[in-house]
Amino acid sequence: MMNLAIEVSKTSTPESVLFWILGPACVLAALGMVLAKKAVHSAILLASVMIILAIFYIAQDALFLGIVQVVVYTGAVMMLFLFILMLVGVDTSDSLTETIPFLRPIAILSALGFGGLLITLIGRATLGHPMVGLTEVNIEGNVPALSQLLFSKYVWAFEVVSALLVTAALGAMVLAHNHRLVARPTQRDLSIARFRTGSLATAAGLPNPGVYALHNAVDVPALLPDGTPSDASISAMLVARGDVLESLPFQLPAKGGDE
Amino acid sequence: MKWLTSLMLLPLLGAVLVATLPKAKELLAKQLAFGTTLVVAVAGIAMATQFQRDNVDLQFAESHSWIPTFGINYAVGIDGIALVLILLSVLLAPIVVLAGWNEAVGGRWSVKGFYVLILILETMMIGVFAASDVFLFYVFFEAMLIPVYFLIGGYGTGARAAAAVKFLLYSLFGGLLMLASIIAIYVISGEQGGHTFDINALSQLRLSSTTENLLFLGFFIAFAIKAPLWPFHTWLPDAADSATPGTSVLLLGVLDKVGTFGMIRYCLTLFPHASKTFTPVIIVLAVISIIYGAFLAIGQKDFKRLIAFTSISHFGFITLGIFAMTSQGHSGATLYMFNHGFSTAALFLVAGWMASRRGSSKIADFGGLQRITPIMAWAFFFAGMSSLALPGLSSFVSEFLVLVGTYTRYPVAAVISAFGIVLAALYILLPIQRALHGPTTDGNESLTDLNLREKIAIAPVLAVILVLGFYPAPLLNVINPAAAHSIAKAGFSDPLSAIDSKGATK
Amino acid sequence: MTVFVAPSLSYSLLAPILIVLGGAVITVVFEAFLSKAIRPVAQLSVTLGTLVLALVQVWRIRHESSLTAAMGSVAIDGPAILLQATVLILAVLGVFLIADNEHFTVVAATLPGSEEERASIQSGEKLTEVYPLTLFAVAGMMLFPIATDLITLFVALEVLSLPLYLMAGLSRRRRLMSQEAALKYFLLGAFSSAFFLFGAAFLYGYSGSVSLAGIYDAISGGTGNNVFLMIGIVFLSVGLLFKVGAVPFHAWTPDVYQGAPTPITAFMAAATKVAAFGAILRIFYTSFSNAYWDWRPILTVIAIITMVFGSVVAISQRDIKRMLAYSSIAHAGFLLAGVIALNKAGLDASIFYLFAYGVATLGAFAVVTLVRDSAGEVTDLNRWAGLGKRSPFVATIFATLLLAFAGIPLTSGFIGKFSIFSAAYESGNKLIVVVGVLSSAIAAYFYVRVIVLMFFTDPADDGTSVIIPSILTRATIISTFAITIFLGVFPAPFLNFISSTATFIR
Amino acid sequence: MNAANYLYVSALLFSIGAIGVVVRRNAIVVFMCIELMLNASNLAFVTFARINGNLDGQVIAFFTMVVAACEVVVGLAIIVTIYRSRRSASVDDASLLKR
Amino acid sequence: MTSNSLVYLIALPLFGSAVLLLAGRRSDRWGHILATVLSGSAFVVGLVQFAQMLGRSNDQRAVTQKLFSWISVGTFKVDASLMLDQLSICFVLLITGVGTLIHIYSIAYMSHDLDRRRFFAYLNLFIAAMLLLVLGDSYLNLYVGWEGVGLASYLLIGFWNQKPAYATAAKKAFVANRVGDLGLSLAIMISFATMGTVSFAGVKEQAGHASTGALTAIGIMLLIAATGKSAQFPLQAWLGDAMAGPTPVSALIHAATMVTAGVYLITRSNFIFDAAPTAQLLVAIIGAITLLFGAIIGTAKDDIKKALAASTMSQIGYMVLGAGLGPAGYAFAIMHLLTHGFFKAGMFLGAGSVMHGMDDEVNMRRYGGLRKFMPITFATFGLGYLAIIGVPPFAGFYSKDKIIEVAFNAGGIKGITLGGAALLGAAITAFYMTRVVILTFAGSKRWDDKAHPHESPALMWLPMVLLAVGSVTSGIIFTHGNSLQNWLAPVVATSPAHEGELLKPAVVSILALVLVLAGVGLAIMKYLRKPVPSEAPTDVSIFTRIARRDLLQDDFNEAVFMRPGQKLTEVLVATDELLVDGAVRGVAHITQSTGRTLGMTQTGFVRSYAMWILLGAIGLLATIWVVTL
Repeated sequence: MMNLAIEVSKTSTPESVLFWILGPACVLAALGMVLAKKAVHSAILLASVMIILAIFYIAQDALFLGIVQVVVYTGAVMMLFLFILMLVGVDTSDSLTETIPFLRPIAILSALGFGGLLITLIGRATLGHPMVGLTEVNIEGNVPALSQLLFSKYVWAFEVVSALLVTAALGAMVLAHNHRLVARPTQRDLSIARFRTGSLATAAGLPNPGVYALHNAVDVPALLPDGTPSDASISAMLVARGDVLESLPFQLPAKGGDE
Repeated sequence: MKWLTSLMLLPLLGAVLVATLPKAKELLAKQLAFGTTLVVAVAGIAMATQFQRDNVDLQFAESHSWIPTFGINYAVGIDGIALVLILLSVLLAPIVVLAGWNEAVGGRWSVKGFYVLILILETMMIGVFAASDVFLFYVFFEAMLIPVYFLIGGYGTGARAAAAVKFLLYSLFGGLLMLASIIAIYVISGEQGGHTFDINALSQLRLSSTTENLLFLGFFIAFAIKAPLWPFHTWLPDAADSATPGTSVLLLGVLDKVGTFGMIRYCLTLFPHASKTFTPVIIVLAVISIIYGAFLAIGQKDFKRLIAFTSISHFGFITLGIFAMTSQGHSGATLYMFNHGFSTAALFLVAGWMASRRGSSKIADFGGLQRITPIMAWAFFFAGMSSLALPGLSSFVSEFLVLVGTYTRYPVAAVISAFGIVLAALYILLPIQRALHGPTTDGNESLTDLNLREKIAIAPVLAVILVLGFYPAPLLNVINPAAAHSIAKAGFSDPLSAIDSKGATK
Repeated sequence: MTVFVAPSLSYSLLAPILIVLGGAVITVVFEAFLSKAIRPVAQLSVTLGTLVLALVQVWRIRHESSLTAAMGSVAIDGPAILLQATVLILAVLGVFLIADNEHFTVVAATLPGSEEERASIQSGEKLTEVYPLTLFAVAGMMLFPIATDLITLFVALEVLSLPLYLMAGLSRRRRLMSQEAALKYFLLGAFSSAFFLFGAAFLYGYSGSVSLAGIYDAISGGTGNNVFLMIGIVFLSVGLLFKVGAVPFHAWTPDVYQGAPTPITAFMAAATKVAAFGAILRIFYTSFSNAYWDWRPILTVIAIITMVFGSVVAISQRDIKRMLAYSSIAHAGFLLAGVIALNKAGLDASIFYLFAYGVATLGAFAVVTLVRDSAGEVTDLNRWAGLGKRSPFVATIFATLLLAFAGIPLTSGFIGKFSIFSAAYESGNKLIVVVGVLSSAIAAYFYVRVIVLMFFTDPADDGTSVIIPSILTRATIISTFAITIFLGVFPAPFLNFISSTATFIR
Repeated sequence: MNAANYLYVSALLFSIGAIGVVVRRNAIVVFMCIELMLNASNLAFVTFARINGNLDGQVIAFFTMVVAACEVVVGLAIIVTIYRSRRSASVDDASLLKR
Repeated sequence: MTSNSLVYLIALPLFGSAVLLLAGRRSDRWGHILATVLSGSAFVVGLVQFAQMLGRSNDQRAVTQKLFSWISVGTFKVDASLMLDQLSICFVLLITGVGTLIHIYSIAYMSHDLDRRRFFAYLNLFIAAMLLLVLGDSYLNLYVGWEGVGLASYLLIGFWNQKPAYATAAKKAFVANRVGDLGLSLAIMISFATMGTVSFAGVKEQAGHASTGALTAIGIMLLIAATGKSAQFPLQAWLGDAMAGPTPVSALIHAATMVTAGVYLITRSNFIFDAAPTAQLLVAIIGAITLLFGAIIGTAKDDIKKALAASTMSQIGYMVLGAGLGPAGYAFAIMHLLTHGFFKAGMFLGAGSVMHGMDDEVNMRRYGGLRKFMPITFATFGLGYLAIIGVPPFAGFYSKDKIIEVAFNAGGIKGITLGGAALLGAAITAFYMTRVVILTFAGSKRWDDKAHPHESPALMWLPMVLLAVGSVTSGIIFTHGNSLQNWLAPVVATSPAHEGELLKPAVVSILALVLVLAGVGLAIMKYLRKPVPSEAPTDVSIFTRIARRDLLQDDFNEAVFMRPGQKLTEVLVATDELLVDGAVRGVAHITQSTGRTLGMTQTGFVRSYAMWILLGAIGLLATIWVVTL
């Protein structure tokens, strides 16, 4: 199957070494990205794939692209991904059970089929001409040559891309920007409200949860001076969730009660 | 004078006028609609007087470019066959309006809506018979489904929505098959010297036999559904059952004729060889229709469905006559179309009056009407006799011509079909016996006889049936040249009688 | 050192797009600086003004066709003019609908069902960002069908898609669904554009050029085998077929059509199809034409599957928007027949069809926006029962548009269907014609079903009503109706114009 | 070694990305998989540019990056919106629209 | 020869019918008079024609009148045209003559019926149609009259159709007739297809050139037509039920005229049958079967009208037998037809008179000894009785014995069988007719006291008397110098002499008389010497029971045609619903459920949508993979 039909001349040996080291790594990283349970891992692995690709670009006389790949893709885009991941929850991970019937077996078969078909097809391809290489066009350097193209032949597309950028900005604004119609209450407002409406006993704040030698957490009620646990010291949410621990095991034994 | 266009525009004009009336002026809408149809009828007769009966070319021809990109023209022109059918349409329309004076009242929509639809339908009925451009024909063929659809669904009774849908979809299905054929023939015409839809030009095309057969089927199935021929008939009883009597008259009396008319005008003219090839199959279907329709009619418990099935049987005769490819068969079939229009109109109108008085169209709900409502009973009896082709009434002439014409070429088919004569006696006499004879049954004692309006509506129908029974010449004279011409174009000639052919071989 | 030569862009030819982009930028600026009170009116007027101006410019350059502009990145030929004009007209009509802010959320960032959301709605403010987004999308749609290199194509694809992804999620009612629609549309859209890009890569690999002309040359004089070409065509097609909703790349269509705010659905359904099919036509007619032996069978199969699938699945839909979505899938199949035809007639027919279909679609969705209850639009078909009784005028228009979809004569849909199938037949692709007419028959069923619901079913007392449309919406509805009928009855001038104009330059 | 090997890598990455879209449920990961597919395309472009000896491939790859960046912005905005409404970034949870 | 007045024969009664029907109740008072006058005028026109005909030489006697071209398509040309020849004139006179008498009779008979006007309208309609039947110059014209009389018969049988049984009887008659009509229409088709013409003259001319096969086919079809109209085996079942109509109708239509149309048809078509021996033989066989069949049924009937109807069937059997014997028999068939017209019409009117006097009682077991109360009726009925059983010199003796004689002379087994059957029939006829007379007029009274038998008014007995005169004299007149035979000779070929006679005429006569006497004697033994129970005894032999059930003809029809027909109808209705329409609905249903199933792919999960796209791409890739292999 490796009998390549494309009549391209051999690349240099160093590149070959580079390829055979980074190529498999790249594929493995990509696989890892898909298989990683945690989204963050996927993001990291994707970033590494991108960096490897950047190296490949540079290796293939696309210096500018290699840099852009690192700066734009790995730098900006992946950071954006990570931001959002953090917003959504870094820990989020997929459950492993497949909910859609038959999807998994079909997907695996498809993966094999798709990749297999694609690779065997590429294997059959011929171009009718040898690899030309970029030495000639890059003679004045990759960046000038690219810029020549970018600002003459493809300048229209270049201009239109700006529309895309505006759209993206606008889109982010529309969807994410929440201009408040009702002013958010300030701390002052809240404080006044507390004093006006609540009891003065709690106006200054509720007691903190317990602090113990063996356990120091929000889920254990503090003890009142009389030794009873204070329910007010615990978030109502935790109570509702049933995550509250008993304070009792953490209490000191009662004085004089030991004999 | 542009007779045909004027004839088509008149009802359209009437429709516009009726549409502009205020909703409350129901009576005026009726009167206006009746007046319009009457004017159209008169105009139609006037046109018929100008018709040169021995001229086999399309007469009153007009042609205006419509969609030049596709070589489509607004082209109309009629031969004797089309003339007869246009006459049928324009004569039945005022009768339907008058007979169904109060039909529209219980409908979902306003009374004027009913008449607007009827008038639009009349325009399309004239157009579909007048068109000499295949595309124009198709446009009318399909577009006329819409007013009928709304007439059934909006003003009918019972399971009207379902019936309307069934009617529309069934017809559309056929129409789309025909569209495929039309497209093909259009493309082929382009390959053989320029896109055209002119019927005469298209009949000159050279088609391979496979192509011709397939294209023929596209047209034929559409027409067979429309006609309707067994086994494409099941929409008809439902539609007739649900539609108002007036709508049913137009549906069975005129619209379905488009199918059989199309067979003559399009199937035979455009695809003579394929017509020849498929004749045995079609003859078999026609014979099945005759017998099957008759048996089904015998088995019906409802007047409207019964009449619908009798029509299926009659359409079998018409198809048989067409594909017998003899001048008797053809003329008979065309005459049959006309006669069937009138006899079915009579049956349906009277059945409708009976049903509207009784509040039911079930045969079993009637009894002894002859004593209670003698005139209505007589009218029904007369119509029934016409339906069973009693000699002396118009249907006999056509039915016999069909049988004779068929016998000369397909004796077996003719013999089997002739049994339809016996079955016809059964399916007409059984309901007559049950509904008109016998003692007066409960619920029928207070039925009223036909009023003056109804008598005026039915009288001309019965008169036409009787007069044409004894003197069909006015129509036959017009039909004969056209029928002979269409057979000749299809490459057939009448078989010689056994003696003559013996003489010829000697 | 090569000297940089300043590119000449032929701005006048690009002016329509530039005008739209300029208008978009103005609206963005307005968005930032204008007070909320006058923003809606200002944005609307700028948007409409921009579109009209662009339309005028398109009209002005119509005689300068057969030119390229922007260094050969775009072609200004007949189809380009026609398609751009079509997009603009549809956009104007679409903006009329979008102007009804009732459909859009006020602040997209508020949580559905939250206090904030309610407050924002009560504030009476209006979301005006849709205008710039619409204009950007329009610019993309205008560019997509005229782009002649893969880069411009890809960029245009994204320019038209991104705003649509966003707008799909802006519904005021049923926001979860709307956001879901946006997500699905976006994910699948991005997925398919990856395919598009991958295909572009292989086409580039095959030909060494990203311009359509270069690919054409490579195909014509290729030396190697065509594996890369075929991979390229296949993957590029996935991306393109996704946009038009061809099976099996259709799955987004119903969900997005249903979830998106109805005016957006209307605009998207009508205009995207024009843009995407415009591009498909250009690519397949100019670039891949010599490789037709490779792609035609594939596209034929897809077209057939698409027609049948769309028609068959639409039957079981209970939601009007979903039903229209499946109907659009079926129509995509019909349009593919025009692509496969690969002849002048096919091109003309496709352009006509796109215009006719786009107009009718806009009108249909416009009517959908009118049917509401207290919670907003009512899209459950069962609740459309009796609409004809409540609002005969609107129901009649909707019925007419549905009949146009079904391809009933005297509507634009019929002319479109006829022309596209005849072109397909002319190219020798008979199978697709037969399947096409058969699936039309199936499709007729669900259109007719809606008509039955509206006209023949009694209204339930469930608060559904037809609101009185705003002037703009009314303008859309009436003009779409008028165009649909006009193109059905007098298509000749329009067809002439198309056929005299529409020729691709390569 | 052969320059075409890069194409195999590209094809593999593309396939992996495509499958990732299908099997992953987290919308962000799904989106990352799409990015992987775009990257794969870019690799193909760059490789083909080298094989064909012109820079058009690199230009389009460049455009891809720009476009992808815009797409990411829009896409993530949509995902965030969804997440805020539903407190979930799973694409499976967004399945109100069906049949 | 042409004549302009033939059309009046038809037009006069037709006009009467139209006036009476259209004028409705307005004509109640004078309608019956008008109808009678018009019928009488038609008789006068007939007489004038007859007189003119007598004045011309034998081969100039036929006259024609072309009215207009009726149907003309291609070579199928049929004129509405009338022809009066020696054969038709017999019928014209019979129809109009007897018809007028019956009109007169009916004025009184129907005087209490509210719808008398309608009855007369139908009678006039019948006269017109029957005249058209015999005057038409082509088979198709004949066909119009043929079905016209069927219609009139239907209307008259169902005159009192408020009684369901009567309505059923009317329908039954129409349907049975239609079966026969089917034969006639097929005959016309065949003759057009083989000879290119349907006029009598044309067919007669061409018959010589046509193949025997075609002619046999035509002949058989005509025979079927005749069996339907003339109540011959196997289409005889309707006649008994047709007695539901008012008695004058039975006399006119179901005894004297319409039912004999079959005989007319066969005689008229002599040129076909003469050239198609098989068909001719079949005619004779059918006639023989029917004459026995009717006679046997006649022995078992207690209903006076049904007994007479069975007798009619039997007598027409004789006529058909005669007509089936070819040239030798035609004239005698016609002769028997005419004499039978007199005596049977007379007897029917007599029966009507009896019913009139007995409150419409028809069961002879409830009569008895009526001769004292109705002397005129008894006398006329008695003369008719003597005529029918063939007592010389009454009419039946001449006509019937001739047929028996000719039958014997047909030669060989055929002759013996047919002749034997005819002879046997004569004996049975004597038996059952004697039975009728005895049960009705002789013996002791068996009616209850409510009935007050009385003689009928003059309007009723006058026609009976006139018919009785005919019964007595017509036989002598027709046979005197072979007058009828000679008269008809130009129309029907008559066989020259009795060659190869099997039995001498005298032998036949004596044999017949002996058998008749035996029959009479047996009847006297059985019904006069023993008391007749007023209820029909039930402990009778199986043969009697079968005879009472009309030899199971209805049971046969019911089992063979009606039940299977009904079953078939039911099956077809179900088929239409389930299979034909079911297929349509099935397609719709399958499409719908396919749509629903395919719609399931829309799971709502975006990943599955992506899967579709991916699978699509894979599909496309696989395609090119295969293509580029």
